Amino acid sequence: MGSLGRRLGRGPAKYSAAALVWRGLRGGQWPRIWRDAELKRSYDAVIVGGGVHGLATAYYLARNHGIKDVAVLDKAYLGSGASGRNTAIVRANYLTPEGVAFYDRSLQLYNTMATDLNINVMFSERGHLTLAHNDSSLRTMHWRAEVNKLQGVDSSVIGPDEIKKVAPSLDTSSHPRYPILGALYHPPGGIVRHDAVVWGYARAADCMGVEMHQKTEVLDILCEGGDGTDGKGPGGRVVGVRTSRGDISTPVVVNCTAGWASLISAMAGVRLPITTHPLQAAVTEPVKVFLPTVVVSGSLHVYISQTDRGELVFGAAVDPVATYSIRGSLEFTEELAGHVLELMPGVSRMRLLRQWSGLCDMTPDYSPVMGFTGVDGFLVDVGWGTYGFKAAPVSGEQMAEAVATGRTPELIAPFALSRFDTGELVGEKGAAAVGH
Amino acid sequence: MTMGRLGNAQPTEVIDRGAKLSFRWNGKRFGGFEGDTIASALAAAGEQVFSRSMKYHRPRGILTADYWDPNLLVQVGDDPNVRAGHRRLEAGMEVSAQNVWPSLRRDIKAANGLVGRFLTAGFYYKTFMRPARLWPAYERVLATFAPGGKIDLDTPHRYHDKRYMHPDVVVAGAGPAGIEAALAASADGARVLLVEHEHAVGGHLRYDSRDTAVAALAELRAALDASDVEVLTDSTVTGRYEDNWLGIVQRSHPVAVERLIKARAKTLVVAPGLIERPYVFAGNDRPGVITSTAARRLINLWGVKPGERAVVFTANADGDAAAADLDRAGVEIAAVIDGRQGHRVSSTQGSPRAVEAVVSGGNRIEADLLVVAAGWTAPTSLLNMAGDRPVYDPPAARFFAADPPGNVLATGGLAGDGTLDELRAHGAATGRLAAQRAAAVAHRLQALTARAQPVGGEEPPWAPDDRIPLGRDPHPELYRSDTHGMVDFSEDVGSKDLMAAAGEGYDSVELAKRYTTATMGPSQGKLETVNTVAAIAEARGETIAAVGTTVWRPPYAPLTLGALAGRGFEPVRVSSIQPWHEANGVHTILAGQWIRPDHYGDPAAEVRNVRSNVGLIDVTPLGKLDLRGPDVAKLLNLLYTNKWSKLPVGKVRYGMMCAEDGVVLDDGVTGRLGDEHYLMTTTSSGAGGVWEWVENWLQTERPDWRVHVTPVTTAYTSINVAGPKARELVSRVTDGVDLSPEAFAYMEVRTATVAGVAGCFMWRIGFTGELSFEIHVPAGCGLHVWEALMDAGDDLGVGPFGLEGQRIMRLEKGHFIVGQDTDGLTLGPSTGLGPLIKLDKDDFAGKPELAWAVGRPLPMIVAIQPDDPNIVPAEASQIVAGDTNQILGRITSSRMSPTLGRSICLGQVEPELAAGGTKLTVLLTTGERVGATVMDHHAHFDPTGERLRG
Amino acid sequence: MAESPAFESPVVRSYDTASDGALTLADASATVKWLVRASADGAVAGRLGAPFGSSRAAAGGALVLGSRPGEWIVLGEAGAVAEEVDGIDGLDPSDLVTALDWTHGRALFRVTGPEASAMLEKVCSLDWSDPMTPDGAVASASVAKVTCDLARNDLDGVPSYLIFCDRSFGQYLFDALIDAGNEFGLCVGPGGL
Amino acid sequence: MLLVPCPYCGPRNSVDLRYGGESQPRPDPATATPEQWRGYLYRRDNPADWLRENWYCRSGCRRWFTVERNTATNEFRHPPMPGDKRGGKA
Repeated sequence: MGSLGRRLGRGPAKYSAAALVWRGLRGGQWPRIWRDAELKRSYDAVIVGGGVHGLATAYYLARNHGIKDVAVLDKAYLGSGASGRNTAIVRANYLTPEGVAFYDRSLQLYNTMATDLNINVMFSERGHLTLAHNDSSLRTMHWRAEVNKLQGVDSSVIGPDEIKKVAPSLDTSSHPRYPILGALYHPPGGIVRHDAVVWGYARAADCMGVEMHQKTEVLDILCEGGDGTDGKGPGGRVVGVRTSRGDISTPVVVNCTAGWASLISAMAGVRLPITTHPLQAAVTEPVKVFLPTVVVSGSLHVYISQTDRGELVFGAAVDPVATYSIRGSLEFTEELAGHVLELMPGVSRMRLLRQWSGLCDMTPDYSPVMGFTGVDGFLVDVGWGTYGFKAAPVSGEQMAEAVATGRTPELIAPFALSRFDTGELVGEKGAAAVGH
Repeated sequence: MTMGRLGNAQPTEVIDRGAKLSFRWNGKRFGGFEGDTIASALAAAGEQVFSRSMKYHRPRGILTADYWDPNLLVQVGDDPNVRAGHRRLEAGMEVSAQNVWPSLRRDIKAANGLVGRFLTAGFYYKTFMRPARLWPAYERVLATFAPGGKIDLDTPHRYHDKRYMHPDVVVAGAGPAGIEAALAASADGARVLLVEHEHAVGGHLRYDSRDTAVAALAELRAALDASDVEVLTDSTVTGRYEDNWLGIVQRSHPVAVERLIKARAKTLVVAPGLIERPYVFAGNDRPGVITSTAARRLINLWGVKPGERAVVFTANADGDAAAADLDRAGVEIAAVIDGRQGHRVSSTQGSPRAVEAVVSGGNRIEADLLVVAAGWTAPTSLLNMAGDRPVYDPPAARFFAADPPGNVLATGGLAGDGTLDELRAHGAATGRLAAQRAAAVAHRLQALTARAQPVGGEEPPWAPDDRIPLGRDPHPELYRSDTHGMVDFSEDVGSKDLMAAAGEGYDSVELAKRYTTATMGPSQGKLETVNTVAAIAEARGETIAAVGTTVWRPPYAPLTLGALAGRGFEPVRVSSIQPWHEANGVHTILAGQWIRPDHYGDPAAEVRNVRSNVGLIDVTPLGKLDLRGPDVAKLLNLLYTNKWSKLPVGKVRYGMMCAEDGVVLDDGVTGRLGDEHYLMTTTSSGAGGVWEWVENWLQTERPDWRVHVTPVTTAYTSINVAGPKARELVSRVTDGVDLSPEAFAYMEVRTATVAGVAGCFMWRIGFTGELSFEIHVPAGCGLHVWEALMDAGDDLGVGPFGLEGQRIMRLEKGHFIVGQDTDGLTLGPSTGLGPLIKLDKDDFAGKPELAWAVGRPLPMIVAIQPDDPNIVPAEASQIVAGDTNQILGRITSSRMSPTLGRSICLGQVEPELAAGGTKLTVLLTTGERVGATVMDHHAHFDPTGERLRG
Repeated sequence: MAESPAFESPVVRSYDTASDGALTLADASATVKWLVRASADGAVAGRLGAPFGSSRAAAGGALVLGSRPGEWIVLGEAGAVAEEVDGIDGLDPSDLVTALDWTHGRALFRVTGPEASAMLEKVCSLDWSDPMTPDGAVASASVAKVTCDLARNDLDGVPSYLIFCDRSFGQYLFDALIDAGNEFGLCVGPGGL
Repeated sequence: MLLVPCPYCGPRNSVDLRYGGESQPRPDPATATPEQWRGYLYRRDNPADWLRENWYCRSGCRRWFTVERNTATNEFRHPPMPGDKRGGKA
């Protein structure tokens, strides 16, 4: 953790059980997780979007490349978007080799995150089950398992008896409509406390000099030399950002705004292969812990995990209608409950406590759009659909490298925006109908 | 505190002292009355501790004595987290305390209280990082702190039900204002649904023993009974969604356990009243500290004496009323501390059986009950569910809703304060306004709806809001006393935690909420939101208004997954022949919504019978579109990659469809039945999608083309008769058609009478590679024809075969299946059907992509045979480069061929491996690598197709 | 048309058909049904006389439903239906007209009784009130998750509804309707319109 | 549940329809460059504002139609239902 440790020093500012006790006795106040800095007029790089992706990018820019004159701008508060609204599932059992390699790296970074960032992100490596209810989805599970194995990812197809062992609450009996024929079992998968990841990156980046500016909305991206109006568009270059708190000059802008990606990119004259759809989630009242693993059903469009607090957390597929409204719907909870009870009839008396939704930036091939855009200095880390949280660490690491070196790192080369001009799409489409 | 049942019946009590009920609490027998809640019965029996708090396991007693009471969550049988303050007592109930270990009285985890100062909110973020390997162990310990009840995994999904409603006006909350609103709207001719969360209408009048209140309630009840208003009690409007789509859960349905009502309200009146807010001070969560509402409910509804000697801290008229009720109930009033005079309660001390109130100035007052009336929370949830935030009004010391849309109206406590008469008048005015606006919506809906009665006259104007607004009584801003206390009772979050979090930088209400989990518990902020905001405001040195509050999210009250799921409709489709299949030992398989025959015991035998004799398969799910009109040929040219202009009447042709991105979409054969009449078949799974796809082209891109498309998939029962003896069999039951190969050749179609059924289409095609007749029979006669064929073919050895047999035979023939051998990126040319892609047609779906693809090296679908004929590589086995992990393709289909006695496959491989004779390495799922060879043709069997032409 | 000797309904289970009339469900799948397609404002539309959303009881006894813009369902006795559809495709050479026998393609159920709309409210999201769905109204909607054509066709002032679905869903939908009607004392009546 | 103004049936619940996405012209396949064609296939404006989009009345009249909807508020332009959405105006 290098520079982070030095910044934090040995003292009580550093999180540890000892510091906890020390403060408990002394009753002292913990230092602020990040400073409130004045917005400067110029930065080496500006990152738009204070979610996990933007904060991770800032953190790795400072840590791996020594680029610390960086501002992260968010129109609301840090983690107010999808970062704090997702269901915090992490896994690497994707379908394509490029996808597996990428998400596997992310999983590695999650594994060491608590010590790297000196905050407990509560990574619970509890295993991840993707159920198959018909032979075609079972075939896809086998496909994923085989590709995963070749990439050294622990992933295999198991039958109903083993499933019953892993998750006794599942109804593996012969089922009229959605029989559980088998499942893709991925032991390294699990859940993470999403807010802690946001705060951890922000705190660590802050320690290295990065500035976080909340309630600072980007109104325009200032460009020169492009084909479009005001020098925007291909062939142009970024010179600054207009914000609700004044103009900033910068040669580099990274768009990490997920659901709002199209709007920010349009400010630079870049049209994206993205539509914005809400993804809804819900949580029940707590009951004593009974579900030890993450359960997903692609055919039923539902995924389920139980937090250490005892709540069941549910997610589903994105809403079919493109919208920026995150109001949420009753039909979502109806479908969800019906599908959950198909899998676990025993929970019919559990009560739904709260529902919410976040915005997803969906791409045609269920894969992100990362890297350079044809507008010099304008980079995107978008198209994260329903799988952005699990990719945050590796995305930050790779985007930071792209910014620092000006070259596209190999790991994200398959996700270049240009693939939508050449037609060489990524093949996750098959497996990712439900993308958690 | 010592509680007990009052000897004399209260004028407003809801219990039937004549009807005793017996139940069990933590295993011990208790008694109560009909009309009691679980909590009131236990309180009457002298119970004081009902639960232990989440984190510190502090003893908790009654706080609000209603649905929202965070201390009254209990387990009832297999039902966890039951609101004992709300749930009616039933005879024989098995009730037990939750979150206690080992028992309610002696809870070992209460020791956490001693180390409480180390377990500050969010402490777990700051520790357990090292050594990382120990975290899973820590996690298991943390998980044991999960609050709430237990799930019995054998709980059945009992009968739940749903219905839709389209009322004019829905009124949420049947207090005096809500009832008046419902009555007024109904009087104006609106269809009104009045929804009350509690077990009876009346709101706060129910537990007001004063004569005026009793009389008013009686009057309102009588008026309701005489009206057309539909009243639902013990029911809750759980959410307001787009366009006034309401979720209403009815817990009082006679038949269903719960019924979820989905109502499209033309207008919604929101009148839930106010929720009394706890006051924050040291020991404010001690049993014996209750809200003034709780005191009045206990006394007036259930005749429960809440204590012997009370201190009343009051800052409003309801607190004063509570003091009067206590006095009337014979509770000694040790002191009345008037918050309006600036007096405060600062802490309590003593055992659960005795709270000793310390008031500002340090005086101690002995008592066993502390009744607190410190102000109100306005549950503006239904008003603000579109995401807008309530606005704080300092003089009134509570939040009010931001301006809601015009078809949502607030009345009662949410709208302001006033005398009972003023509240009733405002309710009535609101009801009238709601009815007028509903009439405008109804008029518009009726005018726009095709099937509706023609609506006469002008649309009524959008009625202006001319209600006389309610006033706002001044109320002291009482949130925290001069000590720290509990803010969120269900999450064990105190004011100290919140202020510390704010100091650490979690200083917006959202961040503080996420960090401390305040307001995240079962009461979802109903009691604690405002105190949470106040604590943050205090820490920031800002006003409550500046800090603002969070967005209310649905549901308003938690509802069971059972209620949300309802009965769960899962449509399934069957063919007319299903009864025969079931009578003949079928093993079915679900294909989409279809229940289909997979096999009848021995698929390999079925294959051998088809290859040597004749078999029947029910292929009814095959998609069928009836196409008519002069421009059908144009349409086919547009949809398929190949050419259709010259297809003669009586001929059928195979075609492949690609999407606009060139990816294979569907395939099938289409036959020309007449000059301007075609029948298109699609894959079973593609039937619905292709139909929409065709309609899309015709309606949006080619509206000038004259074509009618009619789906006739299940108008016909489709039977494929396959095998060397197929002609013999079919000839025995068919009239009017010469079946000889000369007269009726491969890839031709005829109309015939089969087994006496006229109007059957007969195609000479087949997926199996055998001589085949595919007969499409009017569905009402499908079973008849199937049985006739079975009877007629007895001596020919006819037998049924299922999907599995067909899959084997199509694989022997090397026919690919869209979606199995192709995937979401498979371009047309990859199928090996490049010759069917006619780029010289001026336009067809996906043409540009296909034109660009033709030049490009693409993965190819090829037939593959493992070198060891006994090894059947599982489908999805990867094709790799020698001993490396480089992926060069995969097996998409594989079977043991009964006909060839060896394993056969289809697969997708990289272009350089597609040539016949290429040696491949297949990685089996076992990890073993085996050799395989690419074949010259897709067909493993009868590549020249003599058998099917025969 | 169903000229074949043996028309089998998709509803193959047998039910006790004793009915007290309060709420009756009848299987009318054998009823002759034709589908007619033509321009919504041409001569054919004029002759059929039931614009989208409405229906017409023909003198000959057939029922003509304006099931979609430019689409009609004609049902009833074979002869009565023939009266309406015979020669209809020759009526206007300038108009593309499709008339096909749909008897075998669609299951048809009739639910009758004072509580019929209350029962439908449990399985279909349409507004069944008189102003929105008067006698004669025709619409299409999802019923218990199956897309159906629906028509209100009261019998002597008693609310009655016709429900058409794809034949293959027939047995499923029939059972779903029985389930929905149970609380109203639904009985299965004798088959036919 | 969103009410979608089907021009033929009248207002319908959104689940009765299939969402067809942004309405955009199909380039002439004879002349379209790869960039133009793939722009049509993949790229979208995706505004947080008024959007011309297609719907298919799947459970109803089975007609495709184009309407304008504000993707920030889900308000339909023609015809609006009185009262709902922001401001409470008809």
